[in-house]
Amino acid sequence: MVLDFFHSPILVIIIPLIGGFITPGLSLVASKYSLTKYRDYIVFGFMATTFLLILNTAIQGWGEIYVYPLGGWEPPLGISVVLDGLGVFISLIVGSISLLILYYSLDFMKDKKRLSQFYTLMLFLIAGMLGVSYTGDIFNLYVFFEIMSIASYALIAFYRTSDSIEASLKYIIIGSLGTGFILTGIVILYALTGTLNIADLAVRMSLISSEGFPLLSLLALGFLIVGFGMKVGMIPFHAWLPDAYQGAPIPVTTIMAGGTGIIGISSLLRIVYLIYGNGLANNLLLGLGLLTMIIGALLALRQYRLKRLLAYSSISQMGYVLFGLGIGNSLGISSGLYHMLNKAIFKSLLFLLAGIIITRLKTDNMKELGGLAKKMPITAVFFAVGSLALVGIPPFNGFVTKAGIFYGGMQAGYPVLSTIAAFSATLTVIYIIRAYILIFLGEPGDRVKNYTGQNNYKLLLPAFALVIACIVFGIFPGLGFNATEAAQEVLLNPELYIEAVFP
Amino acid sequence: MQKKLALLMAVMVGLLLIVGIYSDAPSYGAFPDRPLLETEDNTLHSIGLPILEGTPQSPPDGLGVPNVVTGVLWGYRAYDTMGEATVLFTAVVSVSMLGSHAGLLSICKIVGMTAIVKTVASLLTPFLFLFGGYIIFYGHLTPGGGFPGGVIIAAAMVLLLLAYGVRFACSKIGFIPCELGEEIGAIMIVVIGIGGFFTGTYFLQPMLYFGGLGDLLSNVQMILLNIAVGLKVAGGMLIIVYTLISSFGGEV
Amino acid sequence: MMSLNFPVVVLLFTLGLYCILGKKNIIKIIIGLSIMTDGVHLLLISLGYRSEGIAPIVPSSMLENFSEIAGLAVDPVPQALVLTSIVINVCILALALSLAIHKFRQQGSTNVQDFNNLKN
Amino acid sequence: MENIFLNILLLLVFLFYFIAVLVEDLLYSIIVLTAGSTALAVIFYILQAPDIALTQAAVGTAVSTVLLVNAVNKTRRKE
Repeated sequence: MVLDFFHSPILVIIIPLIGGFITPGLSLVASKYSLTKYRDYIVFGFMATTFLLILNTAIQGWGEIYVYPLGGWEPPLGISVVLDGLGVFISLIVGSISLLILYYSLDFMKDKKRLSQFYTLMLFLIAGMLGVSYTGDIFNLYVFFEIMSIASYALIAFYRTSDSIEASLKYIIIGSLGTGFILTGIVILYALTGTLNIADLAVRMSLISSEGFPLLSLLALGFLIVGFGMKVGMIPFHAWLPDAYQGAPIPVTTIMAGGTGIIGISSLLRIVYLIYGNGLANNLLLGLGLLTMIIGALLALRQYRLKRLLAYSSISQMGYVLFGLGIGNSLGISSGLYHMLNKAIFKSLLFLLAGIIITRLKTDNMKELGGLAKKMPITAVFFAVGSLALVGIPPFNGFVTKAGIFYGGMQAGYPVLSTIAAFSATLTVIYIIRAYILIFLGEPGDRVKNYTGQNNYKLLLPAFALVIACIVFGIFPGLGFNATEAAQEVLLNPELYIEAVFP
Repeated sequence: MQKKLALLMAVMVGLLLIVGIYSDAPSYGAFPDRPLLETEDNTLHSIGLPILEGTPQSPPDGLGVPNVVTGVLWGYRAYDTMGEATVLFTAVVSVSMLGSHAGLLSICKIVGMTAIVKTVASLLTPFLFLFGGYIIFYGHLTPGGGFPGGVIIAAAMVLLLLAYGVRFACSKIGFIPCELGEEIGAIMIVVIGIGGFFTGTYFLQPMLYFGGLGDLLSNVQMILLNIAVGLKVAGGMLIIVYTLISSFGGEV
Repeated sequence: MMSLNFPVVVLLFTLGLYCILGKKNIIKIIIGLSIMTDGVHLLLISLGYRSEGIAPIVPSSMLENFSEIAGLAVDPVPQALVLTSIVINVCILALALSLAIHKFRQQGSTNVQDFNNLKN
Repeated sequence: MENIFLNILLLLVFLFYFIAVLVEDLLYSIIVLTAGSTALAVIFYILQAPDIALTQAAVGTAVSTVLLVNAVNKTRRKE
């Protein structure tokens, strides 16, 4: 069944929004007649519809750039939804991860209180992410970014324990400072060019910068990089990220690791490459990426809390993505984009498994765990697959992209930096093997000895899907490179984007 | 130490900003011109200029409303405004998630103010309601619109709340009407947007236009959208205020 | 006479940034956020100003020849942007304050340096 | 003439906000902040943005103040 393509880009954003709007009322009715189970299924149905629409849009609009002017106002005046390769790629990642996580939380969250707010905010978070990835207007990007951010601030505090409130408070301060910086950058861009459409900005910025970029435009770039850097947890601004990941419920942690971080980087990417062109910010991204990957890995080495370790590892993997994108040649960019996909897959897998371990054993302190491999064999195997993918061992998916980033760096003439990046991969090996030994091998702790429990296959199903994805993308790396081709083309040739918006 | 470092960083950012603004930004008061964009064969201006020209024209060239800001909000950038309404909805849901309101209202102390304040507040409130309603309905003709109108209505209730205490205010307009108003407003915006699929071509396309620049009923869609966002904002702001005051064992 | 818009904008931005980075009281930090965004709003409105301009609303005396408004009025786009941004900031303010109250009730402190439970 | 008035208001806004940051008592700080907010609304009106002036007046003086005072009430008054 193929739906009419014409409206589907906007429906992708509208449907989760409608879902979010009606969920509070729906759950009021549902709790009156004690039918809350069906409320959860309806929410999942909204997400499934959204996912189908994303697939439909991706299949039909593959390789093209599709412009949907909202309200019928032509691009420079009104807001338009622009579906380019990058947007489609990001929305596919975000959509599939969100679908799996909502399925996971149907079972994971079922005994919790305040579920109506949880699902409402979850749908808004997803709508915000999709809105950011599809938009063609820079202020609209800010608005949807805020929807996403506010939903995630609240979701982190969902348990209302001291830890999660603290994490949320830290995130709301740093995140609001970041979005304030993004807003300032956007305002400065409007001051310089008098427009908000991304394609129009690119045209006008190329006119302005014909004799070198003026100081104010560089300042705007600085504000935007710092702002988005605060939101994705680049190294000097990373303080909130481990806390937030530790304090949040597992589905939220997973969606933040697999979704919002990617959205932050892709928005930064779109702005840097489309508006400022390839080459201006590359060295900055390269440096920040290198710093992020090494310091993230070093900090991960001394963690004993599983969620915190995975959070630092997430920062470190973000560094690889930034490094690959900063290289600036086609191999580097496509490997960086592909690494985003891979990071989303294996990080989500590891977090989902961490969630299973934490709910069963009621702790995520690795000193108290140990010898879990006998008690939870399936989880152990899946975790091994995730760890191997994270490290980059050939049959799994991390290898291709790390190698691609390394060779891309060599090609572009950064042999020293690439070697340092490869060295930091060994740090990854150390911390993940240490974690695996502490959790699954060795002497079982008291909690593990006393543990008796059954596997919950409903929780393992999404993890299984992600394991399959790890193996498939590892054995057929061409799949991923095909998917990133359109995105990489748009980033390297902004003319394509501009021509599509202004025919 | 931390304060000095913070001051240093803030001052550095400020210095960069002021140097940048004075060297490259258009000077104060020179609106349509963008100095950096003016070359021999280019006369690019801010997009505000074509919007100013277009908005008072009747559809499909413009929106047919005299208030250009409302025109931008509900015409050219209606999608942004929908996003803004969603931000408010998200915040309301978040705040009510953090403080559970339902059971706590009963333990709030009834603390009012003096009789003078009560009298003034009860006299002022109806006028504020009327003013808010006027601002919502005439939002496309005169300054204002759904958002300021909604906030003014919420502020009127806040005045009542401050004078008589939160339980009195809740007995006048409680949580349920606020939540209903919010939901109805939000869904109305989306439904009007989807209506654009059928009457026009695109989402949020203007429709329901009956001519006559400056007439109250010229652009009915805009009135509906203003009412929707007014309901939503009034309801949402009241829920936020009620929840923050009544939960966490509070008193006002 | 020179107009002080841009210097005051930068001063407000600096003040807000200093307040966020340097102060330790959580409510002061939240106040700093609102000061910083107020500065950005003032910058936006100042950018759209036209000397001797009128508000971007067609006055009733000009309804017949409304096309003249384009030569007279100030920029409407920044005003719409500021309206959106004000709402967003109120939302962040409300959420941040409710989190701060919650944290105070759990820990009895409004100093951000005491908020360090989440270390290993 | 209008320009001088505008400049005085701008300086006033900065002064109010500066005091709001400096003062140790949070309740005073919020009251001064509200005064600055009101002055900012007047500035918006002078800069020909009546819509923003209305919104800033309603939000800055009513809603944010109530929220902030409520928060201070429930936490600590001194910084």
